[in-house]
Amino acid sequence: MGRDSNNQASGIDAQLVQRVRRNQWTGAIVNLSPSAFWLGVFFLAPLAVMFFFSFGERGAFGEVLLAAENLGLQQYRRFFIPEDTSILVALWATVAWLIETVVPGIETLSATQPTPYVRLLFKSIGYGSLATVVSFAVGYPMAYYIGHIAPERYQNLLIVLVILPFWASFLVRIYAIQLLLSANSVLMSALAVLPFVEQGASLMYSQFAVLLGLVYIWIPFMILPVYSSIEEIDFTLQEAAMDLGADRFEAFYHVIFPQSKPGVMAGSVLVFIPSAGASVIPELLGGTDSQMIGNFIASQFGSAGNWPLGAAGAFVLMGVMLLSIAAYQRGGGELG
Amino acid sequence: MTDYDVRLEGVTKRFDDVVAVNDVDLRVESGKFLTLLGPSGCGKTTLLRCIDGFETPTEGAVYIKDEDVTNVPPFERNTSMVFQSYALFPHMTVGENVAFGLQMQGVDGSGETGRGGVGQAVKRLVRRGSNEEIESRVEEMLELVELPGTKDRQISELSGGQQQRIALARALITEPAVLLLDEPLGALDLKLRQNMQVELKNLQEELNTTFIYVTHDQEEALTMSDQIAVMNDGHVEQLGTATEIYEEPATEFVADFIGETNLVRGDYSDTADGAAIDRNGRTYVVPSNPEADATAGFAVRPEKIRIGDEAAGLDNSFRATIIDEIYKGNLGKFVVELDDGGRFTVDMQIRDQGSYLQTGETVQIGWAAENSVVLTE
Amino acid sequence: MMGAFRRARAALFERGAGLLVAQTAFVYLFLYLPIAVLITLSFNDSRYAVVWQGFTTKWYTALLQGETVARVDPTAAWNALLNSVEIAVAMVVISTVFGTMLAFALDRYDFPGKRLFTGVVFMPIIIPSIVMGISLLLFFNIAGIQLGTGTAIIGHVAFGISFVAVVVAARLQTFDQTMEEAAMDLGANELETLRFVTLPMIKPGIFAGALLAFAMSFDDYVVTFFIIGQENTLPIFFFGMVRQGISPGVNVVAALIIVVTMALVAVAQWFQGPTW
Amino acid sequence: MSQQQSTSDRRTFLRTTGAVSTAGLVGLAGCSGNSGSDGNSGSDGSDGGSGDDGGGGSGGNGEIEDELRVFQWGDYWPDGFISGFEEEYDVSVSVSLYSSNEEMFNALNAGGTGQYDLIFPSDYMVNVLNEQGMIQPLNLDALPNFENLSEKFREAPYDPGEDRFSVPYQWGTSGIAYNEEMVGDIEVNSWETMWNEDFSGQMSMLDDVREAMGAALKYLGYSLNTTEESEVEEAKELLMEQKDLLSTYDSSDFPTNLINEQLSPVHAWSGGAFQAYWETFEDGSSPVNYVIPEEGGVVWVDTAAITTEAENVNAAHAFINHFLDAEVGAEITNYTYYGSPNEAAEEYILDEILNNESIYPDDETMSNLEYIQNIGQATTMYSNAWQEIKSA
Repeated sequence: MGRDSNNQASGIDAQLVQRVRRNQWTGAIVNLSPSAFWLGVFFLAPLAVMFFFSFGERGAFGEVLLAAENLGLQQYRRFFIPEDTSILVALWATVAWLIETVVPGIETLSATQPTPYVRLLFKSIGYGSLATVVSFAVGYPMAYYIGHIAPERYQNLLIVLVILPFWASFLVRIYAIQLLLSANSVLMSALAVLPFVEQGASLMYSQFAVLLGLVYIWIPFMILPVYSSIEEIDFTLQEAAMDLGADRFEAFYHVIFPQSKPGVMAGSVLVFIPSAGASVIPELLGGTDSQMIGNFIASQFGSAGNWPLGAAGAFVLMGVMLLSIAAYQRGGGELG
Repeated sequence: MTDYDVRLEGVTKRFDDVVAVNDVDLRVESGKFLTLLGPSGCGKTTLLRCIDGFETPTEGAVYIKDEDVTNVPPFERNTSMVFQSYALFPHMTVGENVAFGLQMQGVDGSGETGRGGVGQAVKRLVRRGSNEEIESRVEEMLELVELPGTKDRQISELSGGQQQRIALARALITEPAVLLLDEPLGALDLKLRQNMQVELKNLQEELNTTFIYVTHDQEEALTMSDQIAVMNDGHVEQLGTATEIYEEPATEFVADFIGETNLVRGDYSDTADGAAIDRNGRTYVVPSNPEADATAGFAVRPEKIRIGDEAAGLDNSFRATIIDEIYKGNLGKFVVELDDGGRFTVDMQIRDQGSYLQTGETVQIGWAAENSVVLTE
Repeated sequence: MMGAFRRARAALFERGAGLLVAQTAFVYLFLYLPIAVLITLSFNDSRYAVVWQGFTTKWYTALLQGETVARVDPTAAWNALLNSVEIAVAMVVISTVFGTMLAFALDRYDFPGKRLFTGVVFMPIIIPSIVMGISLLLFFNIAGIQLGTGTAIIGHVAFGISFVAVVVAARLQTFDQTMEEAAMDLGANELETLRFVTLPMIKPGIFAGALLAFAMSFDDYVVTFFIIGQENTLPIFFFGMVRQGISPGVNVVAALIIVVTMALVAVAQWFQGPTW
Repeated sequence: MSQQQSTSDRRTFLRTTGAVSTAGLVGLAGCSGNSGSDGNSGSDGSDGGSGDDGGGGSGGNGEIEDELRVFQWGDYWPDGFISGFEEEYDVSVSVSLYSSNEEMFNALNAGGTGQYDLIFPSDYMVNVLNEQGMIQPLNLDALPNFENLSEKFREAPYDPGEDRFSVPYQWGTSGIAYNEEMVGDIEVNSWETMWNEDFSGQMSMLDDVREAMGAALKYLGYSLNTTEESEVEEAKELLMEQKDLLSTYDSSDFPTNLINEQLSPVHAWSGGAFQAYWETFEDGSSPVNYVIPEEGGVVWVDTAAITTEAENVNAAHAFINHFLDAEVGAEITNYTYYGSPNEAAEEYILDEILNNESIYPDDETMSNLEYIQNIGQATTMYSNAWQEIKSA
């Protein structure tokens, strides 16, 4: 090696200085530029194009009009504001509709209905939230069991079993759900034993099927982060809490659960975002009442052929996602 | 010209606004064991990294064997480091770890060394395994660190002390001009650490390689070093042998940091037969020090202070009251208070239980002037 | 009243372990029952119904001999599979290299706008696939690039880089950099350090990232659907089949896909330790 | 585009050389006048005369390419049909599927017509595609089997010009199909069935704007090509009302759902319904029935057309000519159970199909049926209404 290169020391000085400098800046640039290029050209630029399209107008046959006189906020207006009303009316209509939907017994607070797209948006948020809550309710106890109670040597196996379906094809698993929910299937025949289930009934093409599909596909994303945060908890804290007079529930609620919260938060975001933005699951499992915003966007670029409206819808959906991430980060969560 | 293996000239290292190393000049003679001693954050590790090449000094120059290596990257310097965490490669066996340095040097049987163009570089990159020369050198090194036959073991199978030895073997196999050790014994338990101190010193003498050793543990420093550089706040406070550092601390920091000491600050004045320091109306006789300024201080080690009858008649002799005592087995440690409130710590050898003193007793303490050191700053 | 409630609650939690076992078993059943039913029905001796009629391997035999079973053309499935593999392999190679470099850049360097850039890196993972697919479609359309497997690879790399980078960066965070210093100290230059020390040590992370990227590419339907033009991939082919309803041919293809992928992943996990 | 370019280049070449040789005989003055007027009409000529002009050769008579990219409806060919063509002509065929005309149209719009060579638009869509310049005129010289078509299909209202842009492939109707096992032997003669609450939760409508809206419009007694806003609005309200009764909107799954006794009655295309019929045919009868409601419904013709930017024009012509063959046409109809426009094929078509009034309806029923027509700007009205229905 160059350990005996002393004689040329001063000659290569400048070169070495350069090398040191390269280590600091050129290194960063060399490592960054391929990805920066790729993400810039094939991710950000397309988003920018789509953003531009969302200000355009649709021609009669689905062509996109992007001339200066066509540009405007009309698609967003169409998305949020029912025809012939103002922003305020639309806002009130939306709030009123939400209250009517959520609170039983209250009907017709507002004469105007929000646009179908707004209803679709909130329905998707509803699906996402419900899928998140169900995944949490079902996944948390399981993660707790695997992370804390299960014998240590089985932990890895158990967690691999949770992940394994995630690696297998998404569409195939949705198809498997179809097989299960169709009339006269194994499951439906078994359920037909129950008095209130009709022979030959089917759960396919329903909101229930969509929700089941969402939970089925995304529940590993709840279990994994919760598991890893529970696994790190020092459970002598539970004993300490009980020693100080807490019963098991209180010890769990005040000591253990708060410590697993980062996992719960991460899991919730990981389940909510893809669930609310789903398009394939409602398309394959849902019926007439289970369309989601994702289907709406897809159909605008398919059979409905209104690209600008679809682009606007996509950006509204992204806005919802960003809001949920912001809420997550405000709650102390970190990306990654 | 004396043979210096390492020479630092005005080395300064800044990280943004923080000055980690401040204008350090240091010369390490060939074959010596030098310790950089100081509290954590004093810049000793940064200085070590400047020598090894992981940091480039902001100002100043580093010479190894009289070659200016200030801007030479670490892999081209004739230095080797034993890391605090050992930094043994977990994906390699013990043998592969130890052989690594030789393989990087290109010892491949043909005796070829040095970087020879692209072809050689590529060869070096795809090179695998080892050969006879490397194998025998590895075995040799493993014997040197008293771990023969561990070549095929995994790093994770070794104990902390064994890992430490492997790290040493790995660093030494390339026969570096200077071996740098960054608190390598920190992770070991006390007994093992003491053994290793002795072994390290023996090894160093056997190999006659220059060692630069970083530690915050003064006992370690005193045990092993030919020379100690006491560092504080980025600069070297004092460079000297263990005795010099201990007996004649140059500064208040050194006196305070090395061992236990009694510090007294006062007004310095030269007298006919030496010098004196006045405090609270009491005069302490001290050796003369031309560098001392008007307000200086002196230090006296607890074991230099006599207690009881033998204290009478010494240059400094006072009555004091014992206000605290700690029994330490072979010696007793007493805190005494003079009537002006000044406190001293005194060590006393306990030869028989009868001579042990109790709190509250009034005793005579005293020490010879030459046993105290006048401190500059 | 409160006391009784508290006691009941405590009692419930005391017996918690048993309940948790039952609950966990239930979730595993939930995860695997559909797959088991699917595999079973692929041996069902009935042309249409989901009702079990008897055991047969005739669908497998027919498909493996290249016969079309209930509109499922095995040749088309095979071609779709080849396309999927081609896209996934190309995507994994590119995104593993670029993603690993990106992970290094994010881990080792500070540069202006790093936070913003990190956010951009996370976005392809986070935003809905449908948005990504459509925006790429519009982009290729406007740039006049002919859709095909090439555009599919480009689009897949755009999210593959992010998956690899995130996984590798996580690994790099736990990587002890003194290992690199030790190597350099022993005479390895930057390239040799990378080759002999850094890469071997973060290999599991890179492997995990590559595996994840492969799975994401191989399984992707939504993004690919929009940007592959008239070519087929296995998910697109399969989606077309599923759209035409339940049939023995689809059962067999589905069973084969799921068994083969799960087996491959299980083997990979076995060798590599759990990866996600 | 490049195809037409080279066609007209070639024609210019022929004319020029022709002009030069004439010049030698007749003289310079006549020549310059001739070539001048030819030059002006050259581009018109490529549109106007490709059918009988030998110059159109590059659009159909030339070498058959070794590749063909087809974009078609799902479940269109009998097993082995494609591979038979591939072997005979040594062409490798790749097939992509769509499930509605609009989906196909938008895919071409998005990715350019150069993605596919051969497409199968329905009647009204031929008109739309033609207006948008997305399909090219066919070279009838390359389609000798065109003669096999029955007289009434050789003239098409949706493809009126002198040039032919499309060749009819199959025709059929849409109506109501049901499985007796699910609903019993019911009397269906009106679209009212699809609004019958007794069948709530077990019905499906075609996921196709003009079909579904058409059914509602017919039920209301209007033309399914109406451009009256109020009538479209009424139809929309009717479909909104119906939505709660439906299980799903679906254009591709309904045969399987009929067979598997999942859904019934369903809004169906005749062919799919008859597939289900034959799949469940046992001991001389089948539980599946197909009815064209008395209010009338849609009659449609699916056609084959070649995209403007097609790369494999000759192979596409070969393919069209192939399915126009009498025996091949019969084979297809015997598989799909759709009516064949191919008169020559009728002797090979199974009698049970030819004699089935639901496949070949009698004249009275036929008079109630309507073609879906290109309604121009009013399309927006329909698609907005459909969007609202689907989103609600």
